[in-house]
Amino acid sequence: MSETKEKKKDKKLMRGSHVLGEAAIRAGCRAYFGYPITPQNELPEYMAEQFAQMPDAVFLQAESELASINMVMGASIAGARVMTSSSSPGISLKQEGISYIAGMELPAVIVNMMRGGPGLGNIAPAQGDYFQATKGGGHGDYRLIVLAPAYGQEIADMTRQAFDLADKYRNPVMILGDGMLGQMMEPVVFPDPIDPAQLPAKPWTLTGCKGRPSRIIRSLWLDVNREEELNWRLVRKYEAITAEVVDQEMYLAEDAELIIVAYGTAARIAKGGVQRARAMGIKVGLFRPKTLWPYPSEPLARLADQVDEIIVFEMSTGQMVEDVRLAVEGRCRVSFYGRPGGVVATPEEISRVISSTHHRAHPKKVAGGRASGGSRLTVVG
Amino acid sequence: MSETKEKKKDKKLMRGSHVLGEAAIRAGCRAYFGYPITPQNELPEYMAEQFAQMPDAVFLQAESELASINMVMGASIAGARVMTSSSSPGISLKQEGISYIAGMELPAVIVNMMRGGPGLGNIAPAQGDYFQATKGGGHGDYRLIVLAPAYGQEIADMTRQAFDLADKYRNPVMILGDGMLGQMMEPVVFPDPIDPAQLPAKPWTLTGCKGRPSRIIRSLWLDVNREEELNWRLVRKYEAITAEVVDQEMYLAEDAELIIVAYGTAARIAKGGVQRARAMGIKVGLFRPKTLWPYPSEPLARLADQVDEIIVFEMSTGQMVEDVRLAVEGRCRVSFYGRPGGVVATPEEISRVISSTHHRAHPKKVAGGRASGGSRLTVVG
Amino acid sequence: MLLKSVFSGFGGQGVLMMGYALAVAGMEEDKHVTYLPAYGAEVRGGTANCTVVVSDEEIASPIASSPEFVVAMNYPSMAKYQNMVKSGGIMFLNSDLITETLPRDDVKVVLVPANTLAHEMGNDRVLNMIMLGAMVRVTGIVSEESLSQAIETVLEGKKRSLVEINQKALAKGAEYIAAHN
Amino acid sequence: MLLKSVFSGFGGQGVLMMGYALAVAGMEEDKHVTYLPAYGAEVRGGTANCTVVVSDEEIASPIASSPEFVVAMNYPSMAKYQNMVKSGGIMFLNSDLITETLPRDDVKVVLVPANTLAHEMGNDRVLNMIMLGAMVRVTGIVSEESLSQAIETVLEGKKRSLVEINQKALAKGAEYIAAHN
Amino acid sequence: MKGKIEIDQELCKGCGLCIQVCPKKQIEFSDALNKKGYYPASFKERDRKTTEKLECTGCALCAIQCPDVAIEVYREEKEQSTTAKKAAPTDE
Amino acid sequence: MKGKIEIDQELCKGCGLCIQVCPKKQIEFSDALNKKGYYPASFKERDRKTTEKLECTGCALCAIQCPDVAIEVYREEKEQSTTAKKAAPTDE
Amino acid sequence: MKKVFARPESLKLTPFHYCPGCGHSIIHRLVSEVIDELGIRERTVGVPPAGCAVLAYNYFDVDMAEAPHGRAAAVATGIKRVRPDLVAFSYQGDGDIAAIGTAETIHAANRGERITAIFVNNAVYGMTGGQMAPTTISGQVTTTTPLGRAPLRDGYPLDLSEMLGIAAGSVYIERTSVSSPKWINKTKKAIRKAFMVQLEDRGFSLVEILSPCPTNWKMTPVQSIRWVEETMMTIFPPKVIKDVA
Amino acid sequence: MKKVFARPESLKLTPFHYCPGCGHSIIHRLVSEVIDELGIRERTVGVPPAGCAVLAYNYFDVDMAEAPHGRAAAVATGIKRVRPDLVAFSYQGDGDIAAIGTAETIHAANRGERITAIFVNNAVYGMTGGQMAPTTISGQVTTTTPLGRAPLRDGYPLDLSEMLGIAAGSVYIERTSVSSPKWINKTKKAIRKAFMVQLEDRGFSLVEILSPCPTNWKMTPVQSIRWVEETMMTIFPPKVIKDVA
Ligand SMILES: Cc1ncc(C[n+]2csc(CCOP(=O)(O)OP(=O)(O)O)c2C)c(N)n1
Ligand SMILES: Cc1ncc(C[n+]2csc(CCOP(=O)(O)OP(=O)(O)O)c2C)c(N)n1
Ligand code: SF4
Ligand code: SF4
Ligand code: SF4
Ligand code: SF4
Repeated sequence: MSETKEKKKDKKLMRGSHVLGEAAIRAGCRAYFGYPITPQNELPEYMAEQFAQMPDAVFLQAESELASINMVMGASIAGARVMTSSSSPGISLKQEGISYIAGMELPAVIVNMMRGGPGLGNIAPAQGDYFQATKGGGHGDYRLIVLAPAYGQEIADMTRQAFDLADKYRNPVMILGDGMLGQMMEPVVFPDPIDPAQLPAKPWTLTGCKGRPSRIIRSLWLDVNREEELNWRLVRKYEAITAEVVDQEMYLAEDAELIIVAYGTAARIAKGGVQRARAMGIKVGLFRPKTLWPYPSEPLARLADQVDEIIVFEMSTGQMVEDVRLAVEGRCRVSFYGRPGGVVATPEEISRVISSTHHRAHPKKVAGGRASGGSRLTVVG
Repeated sequence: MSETKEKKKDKKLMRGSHVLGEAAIRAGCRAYFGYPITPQNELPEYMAEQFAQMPDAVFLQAESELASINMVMGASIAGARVMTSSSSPGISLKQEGISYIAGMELPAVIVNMMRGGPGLGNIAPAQGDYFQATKGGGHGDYRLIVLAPAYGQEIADMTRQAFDLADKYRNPVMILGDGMLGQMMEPVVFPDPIDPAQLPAKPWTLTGCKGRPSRIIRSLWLDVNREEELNWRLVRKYEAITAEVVDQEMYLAEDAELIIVAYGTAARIAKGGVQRARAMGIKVGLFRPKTLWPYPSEPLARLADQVDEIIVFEMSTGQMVEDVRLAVEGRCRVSFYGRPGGVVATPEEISRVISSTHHRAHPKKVAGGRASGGSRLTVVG
Repeated sequence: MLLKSVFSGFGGQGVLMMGYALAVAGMEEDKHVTYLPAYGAEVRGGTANCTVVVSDEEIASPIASSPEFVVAMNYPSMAKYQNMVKSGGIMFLNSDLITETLPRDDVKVVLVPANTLAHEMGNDRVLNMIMLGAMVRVTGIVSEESLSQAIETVLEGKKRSLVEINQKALAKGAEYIAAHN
Repeated sequence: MLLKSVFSGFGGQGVLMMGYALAVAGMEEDKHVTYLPAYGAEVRGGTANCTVVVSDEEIASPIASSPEFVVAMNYPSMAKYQNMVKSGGIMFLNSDLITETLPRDDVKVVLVPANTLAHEMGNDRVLNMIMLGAMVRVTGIVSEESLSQAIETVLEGKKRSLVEINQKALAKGAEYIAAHN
Repeated sequence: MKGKIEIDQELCKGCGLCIQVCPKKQIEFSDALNKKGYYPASFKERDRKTTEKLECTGCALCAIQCPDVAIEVYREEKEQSTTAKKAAPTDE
Repeated sequence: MKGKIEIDQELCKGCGLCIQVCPKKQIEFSDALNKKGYYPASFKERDRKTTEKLECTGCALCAIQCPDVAIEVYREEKEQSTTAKKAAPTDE
Repeated sequence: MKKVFARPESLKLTPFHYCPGCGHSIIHRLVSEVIDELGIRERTVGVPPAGCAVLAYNYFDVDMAEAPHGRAAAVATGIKRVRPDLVAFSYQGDGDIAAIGTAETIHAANRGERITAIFVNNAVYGMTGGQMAPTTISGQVTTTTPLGRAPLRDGYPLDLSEMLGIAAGSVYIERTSVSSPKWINKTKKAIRKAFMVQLEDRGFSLVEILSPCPTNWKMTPVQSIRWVEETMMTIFPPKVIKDVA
Repeated sequence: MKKVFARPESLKLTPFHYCPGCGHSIIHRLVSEVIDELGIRERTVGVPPAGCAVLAYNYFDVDMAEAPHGRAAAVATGIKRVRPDLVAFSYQGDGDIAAIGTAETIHAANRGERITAIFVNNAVYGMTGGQMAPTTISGQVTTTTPLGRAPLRDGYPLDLSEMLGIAAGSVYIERTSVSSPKWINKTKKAIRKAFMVQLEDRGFSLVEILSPCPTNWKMTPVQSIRWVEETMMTIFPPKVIKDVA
């Protein structure tokens, strides 16, 4: 994130939602369909404002999340770089459509600015939709590529990446953030804009059968063998994605005896906690998955051999911790600290968790003590 | 399942969907809201037929799955034992409502007769919705109790149990089956019917505030601390459920050197495979989770210490296998065999998988060889 | 003993009722039974078929990947199942609609002119019960009494005369076997 | 150096602009900055606040659990943050609306009669910039030139006169400090 | 005979709608099942009893009604009907 | 004065609708902020300039319009108005 | 002097969270007055929406069940079907009832569900900060129609009540306003009538109420009630849309 | 003799999977004929539904994109918005368009999307085996109304086209039938007009077509076309519901 003097001029202080919108436009996105929901309204509002000036761009506020995800399907079918965004309850409503889009192998970018839940919940930052995003909240075997930015600049970079990956793999990509990332302003430098007309042609789109046989984009496979074939083809694609796309940040991990794993907003707080703990002389590092699916299991497994314990910190009651345990598979102890429901933990709090973990003798099992405010630290593996 | 001569009279040859409907009615269910989708239409049709004769019972074919899950919410709020059913795409559409129902702590029974997916897919038996059911396809941290019957009689028994558990824990319960279980007829003996009027009163329902202060059933918790409190309360409830409800069948497991894990339809096929493999002298047993959430991790972990390898067989590309790996945590090798997309494997096929697993030397890693038809056996842990 | 039978034909030939009646008869003999119809694709058309397993012990899989017995009421059904029947098994063919010969010699074939026999009885629709009567006479999966009894359950609430004609059709099929095999 | 400031007040008192201007000034000095508004609950009403972090190094957490500086434009804001300010920190209070005294002695208090000063300038709405000018004069988080410069960015596209009155308000706040502290 | 029709025996599903709408009563069911198991319709050029030649006008009502597009219609070329579509009659 | 009103200063949000609808122009904004930060409405018994007593009729139009149910209305008991609700005027 | 106007019993003392000049709280009061007058407080269940009125359960002193955004008609249907002795009303904004909830509303009406819908039309999405609503009028500026609603791009304002009038099971549909004491009194009468339709077990009833949202219209409260009468009413004329005798 | 009636070019040779006497395939042919006649085969994209016509993509020789059940209007909107040069039509059953898809259809119409909807009303859910549809008429027996549709319990038949007539962005809405050659010819004209409305960039157009489902009505094909004319038409009278000049 070091900038040359030249780039300084381009540095803009923008809120995360606007960064995402601007980056999408620069990635050649010319179609947005969505439905309002806090805390992500600044994104559609940005798209509305920008697209109002761009005659060929489509901004449409749909009548619902359901309608919007299906409009995304249509726009993708017709070849557009297209995006929708929502927050937790609205993303739940999109699950059927997401399953279709994934099964039909259509590129699309879906933004989820998570909020406290379940149900209506609240609009504070939370991470309770991890399972939904990474395991597939819709029906059937499919996967989204899930990117988890933690910084304004990363929002810009990952948004570009999201559109590229979606097209490359013909797969929906989810950008998973929360209201804090969406509202927060940080200085950002944008990549140069892409002219959508210069993007590689997509030979599978439906644009009328002029000069070629008519095409079908379908989702029904009554013949179970063809459906199975599709499923295994998707698996092979997902394996390729896993090999190529996995990404993570490691911070002070080299000499760490203890690692804290966190993503997105939680990772920023955890980083603050790590800095404080380091100041106290504790050899702790941060492992921050930047891709939640595919999950950076291998680098994490390697770390597991090096450290005594991994603390997973999530703004939920514990979801990603399962992927950590799957990666670690007993190689070291895994404990969990969670603040669900929209509570934003402080770096001080995390440093306390780190130091208490570090200083305790290593008993086989620690009862799930509930810290004040209902947070909890449990040893889960 | 041994019956006395008396009970023989009560034995009925019924298709699984009708068994489920009849058992629901005998459990005191007097309200059903749903929307047609194959392969579960026989269930609403049974409810429509039966309730047509019962003046106080409510059958309503809603305009959509969305409407029906929200009608279920309303009926539960007003105190009814209530059920809805659907199949994969329809269940995806219910995810928002399910998250609300779980967060509002309302009892309800939700049936998912899974079909091949993703997308529209087909109507053949499949198990691609395991993650959705067990990890929460909706937003936020919540859990459904998920029951997976494999026999007609078990459909009857588990349906009764589903209503009881829902009321006891004020939590939605999902019965997870597929079209084969729904369509297949087997002899069934029903438990005696419950008179809904005799069910314990629910002191939290909304029935007008006569003689008491008015009540609120809400889902919004703007105060993040109260939302967090709710989340931890749910966690504690889930822990209690885990302690009390976990259930599994073990078949020929005592002396087994190899275990195959499967649920529902897949488990029946696997049982046939185990029988064939035993006939060939292979010491293989079946572990069949009857509750998918809570997952019977502890009994499985104990088995893992006894065996060389666990084969997970799913009619998907591999979902439950994660819960198996989480339970086993490296104690033994875990391999996976999947037939997604609605393909129904044969017992012969499974016995071949068992014997090839048994006879191979135990190399560290076996490449994911794809058997004919795209099925695959991979060592995943 | 665990016996798997598949019944297959055009929609309208009553193949589902065949399987259902057999399963009811098995149940009434206190055997373990499963009946599994191949539920229609979510689209229209196609043939109907079902699988019945009758066993002395708990039935693991209701799927008949290699059934002992196959009843084919038309040629597409024969074509579909001819390679699946277990070696040593039996294939029952409706010889009124099937003129082709079975390209296997490890499977016994029983030919029943079900349409003709039904027509003789003055009720074209009972061809299924004629076939079933023949099939049970040959295989002995259940007793003929249980089967006849099962018709009462299967047609519960229907007219007495309907029950009787179906029971007669079962007998007719059985007699046909006695006379021709 | 990593400094966290919280700005808080009624909606309409311009507290978000205060934070934004400070963040822009920080950015223009090539510092690392984050600006985090407490985005309104999904319901109406309530107070507004925001957090600005200015630092020489990458900023981990944009949350200010114990800010060095708090600007409170009304009493509820003071009440909310009085226990959170870091020991040794400074609390800036709008003395026109806050008459209460701070129940801590490890925190410095700077009183600014922002409403009165704004009224003197003939523009009631610039009370926020007066307060900000005072705050930056005391804390030196950014230079006053950068801050004045930042107003141009913040009010880009707005009328020149508006920019000027806001810049004057900054100066007025700074002068008030010079005169009274 | 001013017209005639050809019924594709394998496309036909024996629904009988053509028989119903033919103003000349010139279509009947055939006796033989087709491969799908239906008794298809067939064009009768002569009356069964009188063996008189019937008078198909090529009005195409049967083809218009046929759900399975199993019928092709031919007509003597008198009128100016250059495309098949234009020839399809309308009642208004 | 046939009527009078009481405005709850803390419930009032200073929207000014009561001021707008009062036919007697007998409500005004007060100068002091309330705890929520609004300038609430207050009932003026006398005209500021003339200091004449104003003639509130207790018509309750202000209360009917008030979004925050901040106004209670009192009226001289002449008519037969047993419940508060019956007394609320309708224009038809 | 005698108190002739006071807070109704069914309205709790809790101060409203609504913005100054908001119509929601007027409507809350009217519904409460009607519940009081009909004597049904102890058998009423209200179903508030997601929308600015999401906290309505804090104000109504009757049993209240929160519905997901747009699904109030379905939730109320569930309640009423299993407990026909209760009185069920939904309280919904225009986005809630006429955008995301379109299907649920139309089908509940068409089935003739014995429920009463209070439909607050403020031509904008209030809670989420002023986006276009289905009822936003052409040319109106919102945060998602920064240059004003352009029907060619954004669609036309939707007249849901008119459509509901066609629904076979709807019995009484009226559009009113809270822009003046006169209209407020009319609205109360309409609400009363709508509840009566339910009490008489006749079918679906709905009152659409034009209601100011000064905050998102960026007007003063006084300007906003004027805008209701001078502009909104030309697009959404108050009238009895359906009244089956 | 000259061939005066043959399969249109836009209809593939694939035999239909529909039941004997089903109206779907007649309608497929008509749509194909219109596409041929308008010369738009190479720039048309069809959006088939979930429903008996789910395999429509096997028949139409134009680009076809399958929509989730009920969402064809939204999918078609997505296509048309990003490629206004294409011709987009949806093909939907009554359950698809008037139950689960109610909101999407109404809002697409109200926005005046430049798409054409072919709405096949067969008064029943065909594909799923004969459950009640929104258009099932009162008293009609279906698998979920075993004693006949009872409006008090099951709701009334829904007249979606009438509601769409109210939508500000709809330009042309007509209800026809395929119950006789005369009606089939009228239907073709209506379909042609509906496509023309789109080609002229005027707004949303829809043709509702009463269509027999002998299988689920448990009738012979001949009985079923009679039932369309004698019974269905009394509830759903064929007519031009809206035609903006
Ligand atoms: C599924 C879902 N989508 C979106 C939202 C966000 N949301 C809450 S209220 C609302 C609409 C508010 O507008 P309206 O219904 O007109 O009510 P008002 O606030 O104007 O009274 C929206 C979009 C939500 N809570 N749930
Ligand atoms: C989300 C979802 N719900 C339900 C279904 C099952 N389903 C498929 S088609 C259909 C309705 C069929 O009726 P209709 O739309 O009237 O068309 P028809 O088959 O009668 O032509 C239903 C309920 C589905 N595929 N997806
Ligand atoms: S209308 Fe067509 S399908 Fe029906 S009988 Fe005549 S030719 Fe055959
Ligand atoms: S109408 Fe009510 S809230 Fe508004 S100013 Fe008057 S008393 Fe205050
Ligand atoms: S935003 Fe509008 S609708 Fe919401 S409370 Fe404020 S004035 Fe009322
Ligand atoms: S079920 Fe009905 S609509 Fe479907 S193909 Fe058969 S006749 Fe046609």
